This record gives sequence, structure tokens and C-alpha cells, in this order.
Amino acid sequence: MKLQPARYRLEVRVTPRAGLLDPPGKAIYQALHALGYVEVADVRVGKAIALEIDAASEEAARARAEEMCRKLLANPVTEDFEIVHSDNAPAAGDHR
Amino acid sequence: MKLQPARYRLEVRVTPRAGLLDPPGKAIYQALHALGYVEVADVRVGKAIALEIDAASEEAARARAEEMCRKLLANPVTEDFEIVHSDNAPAAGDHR
Amino acid sequence: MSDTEPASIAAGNSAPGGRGATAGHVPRAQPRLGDPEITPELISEHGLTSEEFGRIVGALGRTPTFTELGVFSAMWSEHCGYKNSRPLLRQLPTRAPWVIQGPGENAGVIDAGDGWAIAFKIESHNHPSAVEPYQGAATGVGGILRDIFTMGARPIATLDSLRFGDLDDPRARYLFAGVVRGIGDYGNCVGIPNLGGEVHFERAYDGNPLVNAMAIGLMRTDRLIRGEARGVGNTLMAVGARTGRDGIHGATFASEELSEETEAKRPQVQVGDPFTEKLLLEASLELIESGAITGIQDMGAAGLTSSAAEMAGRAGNGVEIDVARMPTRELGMTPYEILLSESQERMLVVAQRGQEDDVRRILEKWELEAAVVGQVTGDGMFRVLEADTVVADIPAGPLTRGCPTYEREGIEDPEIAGLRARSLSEFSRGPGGDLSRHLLRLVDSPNVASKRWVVRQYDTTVRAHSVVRPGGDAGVVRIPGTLRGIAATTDCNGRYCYLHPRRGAAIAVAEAARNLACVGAAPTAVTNNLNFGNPLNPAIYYQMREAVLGMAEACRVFETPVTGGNVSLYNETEGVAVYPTPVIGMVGLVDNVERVCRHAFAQAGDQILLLGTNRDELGGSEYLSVFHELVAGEPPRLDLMAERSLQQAILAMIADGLLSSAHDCAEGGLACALVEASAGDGAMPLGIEVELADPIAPVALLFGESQGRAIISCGPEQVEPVRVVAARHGVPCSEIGEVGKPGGRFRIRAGTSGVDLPVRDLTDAFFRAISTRMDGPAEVATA
Amino acid sequence: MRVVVVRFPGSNCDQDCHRAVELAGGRARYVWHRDRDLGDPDAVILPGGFSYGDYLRAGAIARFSPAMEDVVRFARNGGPVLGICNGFQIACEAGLLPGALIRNRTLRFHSFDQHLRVESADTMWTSAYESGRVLSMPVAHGEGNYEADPRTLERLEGEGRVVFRYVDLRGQASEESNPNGSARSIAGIVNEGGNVMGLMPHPDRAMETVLGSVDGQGIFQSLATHVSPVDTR
Ligand SMILES: Nc1ncnc2c1ncn2[C@@H]1O[C@H](COP(=O)(O)OP(=O)(O)O)[C@@H](O)[C@H]1O
Ligand SMILES: [Mg+2]
Repeated sequence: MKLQPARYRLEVRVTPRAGLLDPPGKAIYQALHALGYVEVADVRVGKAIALEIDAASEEAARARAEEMCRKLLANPVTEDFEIVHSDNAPAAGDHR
Repeated sequence: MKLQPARYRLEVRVTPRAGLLDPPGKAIYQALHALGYVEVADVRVGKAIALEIDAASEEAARARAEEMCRKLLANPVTEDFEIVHSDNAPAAGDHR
Repeated sequence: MSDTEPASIAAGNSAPGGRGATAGHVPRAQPRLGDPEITPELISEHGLTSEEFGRIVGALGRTPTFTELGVFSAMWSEHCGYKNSRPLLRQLPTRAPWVIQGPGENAGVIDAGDGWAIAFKIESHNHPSAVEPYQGAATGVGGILRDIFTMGARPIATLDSLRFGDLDDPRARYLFAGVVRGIGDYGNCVGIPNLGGEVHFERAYDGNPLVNAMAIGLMRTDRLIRGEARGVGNTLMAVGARTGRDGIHGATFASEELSEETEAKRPQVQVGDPFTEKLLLEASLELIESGAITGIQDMGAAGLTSSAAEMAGRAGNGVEIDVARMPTRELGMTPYEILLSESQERMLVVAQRGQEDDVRRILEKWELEAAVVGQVTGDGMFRVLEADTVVADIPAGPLTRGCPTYEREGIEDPEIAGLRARSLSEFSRGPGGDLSRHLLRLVDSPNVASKRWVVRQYDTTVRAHSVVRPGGDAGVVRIPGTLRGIAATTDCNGRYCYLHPRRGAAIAVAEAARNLACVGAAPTAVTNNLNFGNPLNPAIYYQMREAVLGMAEACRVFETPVTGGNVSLYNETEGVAVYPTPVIGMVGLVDNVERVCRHAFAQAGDQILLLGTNRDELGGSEYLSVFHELVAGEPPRLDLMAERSLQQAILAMIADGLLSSAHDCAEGGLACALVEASAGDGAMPLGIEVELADPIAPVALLFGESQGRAIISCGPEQVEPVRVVAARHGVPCSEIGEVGKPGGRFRIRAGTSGVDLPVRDLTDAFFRAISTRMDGPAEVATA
Repeated sequence: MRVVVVRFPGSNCDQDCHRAVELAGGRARYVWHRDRDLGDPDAVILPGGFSYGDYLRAGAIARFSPAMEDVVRFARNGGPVLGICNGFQIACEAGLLPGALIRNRTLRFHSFDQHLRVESADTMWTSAYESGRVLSMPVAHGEGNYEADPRTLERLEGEGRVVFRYVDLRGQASEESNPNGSARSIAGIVNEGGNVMGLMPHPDRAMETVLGSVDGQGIFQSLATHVSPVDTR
């Protein structure tokens, strides 16, 4: 029996490595303070990448996404990544 | 009685509006396909902004973060935002 | 305690194990709790030999603390100490009446007339770029810009000289894409136009790219300021960005070979913030203008350590710094880390005592921080405190000048000598096959092809003074409010230098000067970047020595003194060195920017002339590399006097307004130079009709890279006057053809064979070569 | 014509705009974004650059600069405001112009000479040109991809508020001649009142023959004519 592939939606978060300077975070922090949001103690800015992947299972989709992160989506020298979320997505047809 | 403020960590996600162009998403989609990840059906790229906020309660922190999104962090013409996560963070002192 | 108060001196701390003091001074530096023990391993991890360590102990009169070891390690690294290159560099001519500041400062400075001075310098960021191309290149630009504005000059242009492995290799594409994007993003944001540069692709740079960035600044002569800690009692202030744990030991890192282990050193990556740089630029210039400071220096390689020590050393003073007062980005940083951090966009300034608030006010206007961190002292010590504990106490003299220098043995690698001796006659004989196809293939070689893909990512027009943008022989930027201009170029052919380092380096100087002459600029001064392998290898040391001698000789002939530069050694991967690459950055002066000359043919009917002599020379050519995968033979001969005459002839012709275009012949030879002149900026390629009569085999005639040649064009009525000027300078001049119509045919007849193609076929290949190779996944890898 | 050039932290075309105004016979003055006092100028220019590094979105932070309050008031009162490149981005963020400028289609910064077509000579910014004329001037930006919702685009077109469009040498708009992916090849627009114009290309760098183009002069000449119809100098 062939497994029917389903479409999964995964959310990847790519963030600057701890300790590295984060100029966008710094700029936003300062802007928020200038706007009066002085209760903001820190800002770090990363990327939120939403992927839709066809896979046989959620684990398979995650495994592939992890591979993509290592290969392309995150820069291992300066960024960490995490798959923060995954679930079944209605296969709505390719968007491209 | 004055409430002792605590530090909360919130994760904001700012994403390009559905239907609008997403040049980074498109480029990554193409790059992934070129690398053989043809099971990828869609990619959208947004920003993941991690905030540390001192507030009297988690709700208060969320409310302020929402305000910040509306005012600065997201452009209503092209972007949607969402507070995807919040929790208590150890107050480790300002990082800037 | 007021912030302007100098850091309190830790009195009463007695010297640990005080074993005889130096110069009557009682050493008091104490090890910190948790400092590692000073072991032979630790010493060698710090890149110091046991003999060097012995000297350190001698200078201190005791064993250094861990913090002090770190300080010495950075200051005595190749990058800061020039251990292996200093004796060689003494060979370079550095003086001329127009040199205001020679080597030794943050940048060289020359007189540009009318009260204007030009500061310029080149700097490498090879190792950081190999590890993280985007940030490595970006921070390279940031560093060189700071070297310029710390002299009191406003940066007005950048150039970039780049080397990568073969573009067919995905890693090379990744590095290339990242480096170009990094250079662009940084310079674009700060708002400095790019004026030119070079890119070469060669297996020899696989895994060890070269990223050299040059910057040029302009100032009024009386605004010149130096990196000196003058005035005992004056206040040291740290301004700009905060200090984090970035790039700790970058200077030592830059002095090591790349290996698998380098990967593990990744936390050293420095992240650039061009926005902060822009603010720092404006604030620094305003500080200098205000007179509130007496010295300023970038905290670049080896960070606070080298800036403080060098400033003290130059002024013959001491400094005392309290690291507890350095604004940090992270908690719990040790003195060792604070002293060696290479966080970007920071400056150390010496404020006049009592004017600290003026400094603060200016920094605040630019939304930057300024903190008092210490003071200038009269005891000649480089002293570091952490609150009230002395953690380093080093005589500044030995620290800055005591680094041992080595004159090593240099022996040529016999294998390279063999390659040079190889006969190439088999390759140039005969009709040479289908020369049209050959030429198409050659202009498709990324080394010859247009670098438009690169340059289009750089803002070349910001500041609205760019008269000649990248793409021609040299860039030209106007001096604001005048008709005068500054021209600049970078050049080096690593293959020539590999085959014959002395001649190769001299050719680099000659080509740079020729490029300047072709736009109508008089060559004026040089900055250089010596990119070599491991100098402990006698074959590499030989290359260094020879290259420096060749450069020195050529610079003397062209009267272009060397006012500064940079040395980058250990450019090796797994024991294989890059080609010796002594990059020349040369600046020249233009009297009237309305009369500059360009490389592109201007209109149909113009006559094409060749200045100089075609020779049967294929050694080290792009042709041999592309068609025979061979880097061999004698590189082209170089006659420095003939070069000089050629350049003077071109300058005279341009000054007389005789020329429609002038273009240097370089990689790819005469045929490729003709394609470049036909292509122009791509908007309207012009055909040509050329006939070459030299008794040389067609392949060598078309693709040989003989030096001392230029292609010029002029209206038919100017041919005679051009000939007269050429004759007056003793320069051979031959009419070789005529410029044709837009989109016409590109024809070169050479004996019975030749090239005959629609010019657009050639220019399409020429412009698309790099973008075609780059439009792959590599490009978005770091999107 | 007396023109204020607002300088934000990160502005880098402030001097270029200043010079352009003076070359067109006007007087230019800088106003530091924190000083806010615009005085009583005939027009305001928001220059190019990377205000606040443009790390969040181009123009997003600059829009909150103190001077921008006065600029918005000035514009609402009909005062001429010109946003060039980053200035265009700031004007959009501040709501002076509709739409937004997002990353270039290629994700790369682009810098080259670009052809533009004057779509409307009926504005105070373009009266010195003829409609349909093809200009050439430098573009230099990473986020110049103009986006707006379809209704806004229709309105802009319908009301003749698309002032400049990216075209090729012969004046044709196509995918190829669109450098950044902008909707309908839009390079520059005006607001409803016509007094605020934003454009991505750099007229401030196209003012002198020696720099390769004088096609930017028309904008500054048009403005000069508008603010002092008698004394056009
Ligand atoms: N990395 C680069 N950055 C900027 N301009 C470049 C770069 N590489 C090449 N160029 C420009 O492309 C043109 C051709 O370069 P090159 O082939 O080295 O010319 P030449 O042989 O005359 O020195 C020059 O104008 C040069 O400035
Ligand atoms: Mg060259």
C-alpha cells in the first residue's frame, strides 16, 4: 500500500546566534524606547519562514524541513533555527 | 498595593499579507526546488521578533506588544502580525 | 564619582612575585580569579613562540598574566606586529613632496592641491570572509572606512579587490555572492560610492578567497588628525557601539592558516552595523572639527588593545584604561575579552581634559554613546584596570615596537621555476583554429567578462560626484565644488606574480598607473595589500620578498610613493597557498573632470590606434588558462621606462583633447580589450573593422597579454596630431582600424585568419557570463 | 525657492538634494530630524539614504522622527513635499502617499541608470517636462518594489497620479524594463492633492552633464516655477 502524502504546514524560526550583534534588534529597541515603550528590555529579530510541504507523515515533513534549514534556510555561522510548529494543512494546490 | 512587574518574553510574527508579493518567499521556494526539495508547495517569509517586556501581567505585556505592532512593527498596508507566544522570562537585566 | 574623573589608580597592590622591575617601575598586574595558568600550550595557542614569550618575560620582568598574554598575542601577531613583513616593507619608497602622511598611520595622506588632501588605504578581510562571506566582507568595508575618517577625512569612494575559486564550484559562488552583497550592503547604507575594483576567479583561491577593500577620503589639509595619545592627563573615551564578545582574537585568527578547525572558531564572527557606522562617521568628523579631541583611532583588529597601545606608542606616552567602564553589550565580560573584542563601529578618542562633555554632546546628537574609560599617562605604561585591580601593566614601547621581526630565507619553489621555463610555442603556432569561437569563449570567461553583476549591487552614484563609474579603466570622483577629480584603481594579476613575483608585482603597479593614465589622471601614490601564504615556508617568503622588490622598483619609476597598506599572510587552505597577490591600489589626480577620457569607443568613423608593441607572449595568459588549463610560461616582459613614456603620451593626448577613448590592454589581450571598448556600458555596442599586420601567430597576437599597450580612438582629423604626440614620447603608434556602427560587425583580421562576428554576440556573452553562472541557488543561500 | 532638506540619522543623499536645489537656483537648508522646526519653506525634501538603517522596514522608524510631524502638517496644508528613494519610503510609511515599497524582486540592491517615462506633465513636479518623454537617471535601492492593493492602483492610474514609470530606452514598459518588480512599473506617484511626490529614482544625481545626465533638472525647475511663478530664474 502506498502512503497517501498529505500537506503539512511548518513554521521555522531562524534567529541570530546568542552573543552576536543584532543591528535590527538594536534599532527596533531604540525606536520603541523613543516611542515611549521603555518597558522593553530586549529585542531580537529573526526570520519566520512558513513552509508547506508534501510528505508521508508529519515526522517526514519535519525531517525534510530540518534538512532545508541546515542546507539553505539558516546560516550556521550566524543563525540558529528551530521548527516551532507543524500541522496538517489543507492541500489547496500549489501557490506558485 | 503596587504590582511587582515581571519580565515577559513575547514572540511576534510579522508576515506579508496573503495575496501580496513575497519576494524572499518566492526566491527561497525556487532555491529549494533547485536543490531538489520539490515537495515544497509554498514558502512565505516573515519576521520573528522576540520582545522582552516588563509588565504587571502577561495580558498587560501582550496588550503593549500589540500596540507596538500596530504602531511600528508591522506595516498595515503589506503585513499581518500575530503574537504567537508569550511566557515569563527571568529578568536578567537589560542587554543594551 | 563623576564620569570625567580619571579611573582611580589601584594603589597599594604589590607585585605578584615581583622579580626585578623594568625601568624602575613596580609591576603590579595580578592574575584574576579563574584565569588559566600560563602553560606552553596556552602560549602556543596564542600564536607566540617560546623565544617570543621569553622576550615578553624580559620586557615585563616577570611572567605575564593571562590578560597580558592576550594583549601581547594580539600586538605581536602578524596582523598588528608585521613580524615577517616589516623588514621587507622598508624597501618601498614612501616619500615625495606631496606625501603628507606616509605608512604607520590609519591611512596615508597626500596633497591634492588647493588645500585639499586625500586619505586612502586598502585593507584585507580574507579570513573572516572565508568563514562568513557576508559579514566578513561587510565589516571589512566598515573597518577601512573608519581608517579614513579617523584621519579627519570624509570617505568619498570605495574600491574592492576580490579573488575567489572557480565559479563552477558552488562554494566559490556562495562566497562570491555573499562577499559582494556584504560589500554592497555596507557601503550603500553608509552612502559611499564604489568606484571600481577587480574580481578574479582561480582555483588557487578555492577555500581562501581574498577580500581587499580600499577607501578614499577627502579633507582640508588642516583637518588632519592622527591616532596619537597626546597630552598627559587627557581623557580616553570609548565612543560608538558597545563591546560584545565578537571576533575575540580576530587579529591572531587573521594570522593563521584556514583549516577544519577554523570552522570551530565561528563565534568570532563580527557583525557589521552600517547604520551605526554612518552615525559614527558624522560624529567623528564633527568631533575633529570641534577641536575637543587630540587623537582618534578605530578599535579595529585587536580592538581596544591595539588602538590604545598604538596611540600611546605613537605619542611616546602611557595609557591607563579601566575596562569596567567600557560599555558592554553582554554581562560578565572579562578584561581579556573586553581588551580583545573586535566589536565593530567603535572608536577610541583622546579628549582634551575638561572637554569630555563636548565630546559627549556631539556623540549624543548622533544618538551614540561615549564613555570615559581612562587617561593618558606620562609613565609609558600600557596599564589596564578592572575597577581598582590592575590586570595588565606593560611598558608600551616593547608592546608596540618590541615585536621581533624576522628576515627569513626565501627560496624559489623549483616547480614554479619549471612552469615558468616551459616553452609555449606549441600553443601559439599555426592559424589557431576558429578565432571567432575562441574570442566568444574568452569573453565568457568570468575573469575577462564584464563585472556588471557585481557593480550593479554597489551604489556608484551616491554623493553625486561620480564622474567615471566602475566599468572603465579607473574610476573618477570629483572634488566637490571644483573641476578637479581623484581617480583610483586596484590591480594585480596573481598568475603573473605566481610565475614571476618580482615582475608580476611590477606589472601590477604599471597596470594601475596605465589605468589611471587612460582616464586622464596623473598617477600619484599607492596603497598596497600583500596577500600571501605562510611566510615560514621559504618558497612563500621568496614570493613576498620578490614581489616587494618589484613593487618598489616600479613605484620608484612612476614616482608613486607607497603611503600605506596591509599585509595578509597565511592565506592557505590545507597547506596550499593562494597565488601571491600583492594588490596595488593607486590614486591619481585629474585637473579637469570635464576632460576625462573613457574606455569605450564613442562613434562610428573614429580611427582606432594601438600604442605600444604587440609581442609573441602567451605566458600566464587567460587564453592558456581557458583553453589549455595551464598557468605557465614567462609572464609578459615589462619595460618600465617604455611604460612611463606610454602613460605620459596618453596623458598628453587627453590633455590636448585629442582622444575619443583610451583603454588599457590587460587580461585576454588585444582582442578582449577591443571587445571591451566596443561594448562600452552595454547600451550601444559599436562594431569595429581592425587589421593587424604584425608577424606574430594570430593566437598570440590576439590573446597575448603584452604590457605597455593601449587602444585609443580619435576622429580622423586627430590621427596626425596623435601620431606627433606619440613620436614625441617615443611611443610606437599604429593605425589598426576604424570604429563601426552600433550593432555592426566586429572584425579583426590577423593575417589569413581573424574574428568576424556581430558585435552583439560578443557583448551578450561578455555581459552575461557572470550573471548566468550566478543565477542559481547559491545566490539566495543567505537571502 | 527656499527648500528644507530633512536629515534623518542614516540619510545619505541630503547633500545631493541640497546641491540639486542650489543648482536649480533655489536656496536649501538642512533641518535635523530632532530639531523639527521647518521654518517657512516653499518645499520640503525627504532625501535618500537608510534612515535608522532601514533594518525593520525602509522608512518605518524615520516616520516617527519629530520633524515628520511638522512635515505631515506642512503637506496636509498643501505644502510641496518631495520624497526621493528613502524619502519616498518614509512618505509612504507616514501615510503621505498610498502603498508601500517592499524588497526588490531579485532581493538584490540595484544601482544603474534607468529609463523612466513622464506619465503626467500636469503636476507641479513635472511641468517642465512633456508627457511621454523618456528620461534617464540613476536608481539605487534594495526596496523599491512598489505595492498597493488593486483599488489603490486603479485610483492612482485613473486620477493620473502615476507620474513616472520604468521603461526601456524606447519608452516601452515591460517586465524586462521593470528593475524591481513594482506594480505596473510604477516609479513615482503623487498624492491626491498633487503636492506630495515620491519616486525611487534619483533626480538629485541627474543634474549635471559631467555626471552623465541632466534629466533630473526638470523636477527642480518645475518646483521652482510652481513656488515662484514670476521669478523662475
Ligand atoms: N569588484 C569590483 N568592484 C567594482 N568594480 C569592479 C570590480 N571588479 C571589476 N570592476 C570594474 O570593472 C572594470 C574592469 O575590471 P578589470 O577587468 O580588472 O579592468 P582592468 O583590466 O582595466 O583593470 C573596471 O572598471 C573595474 O573597476
Ligand atoms: Mg585589472
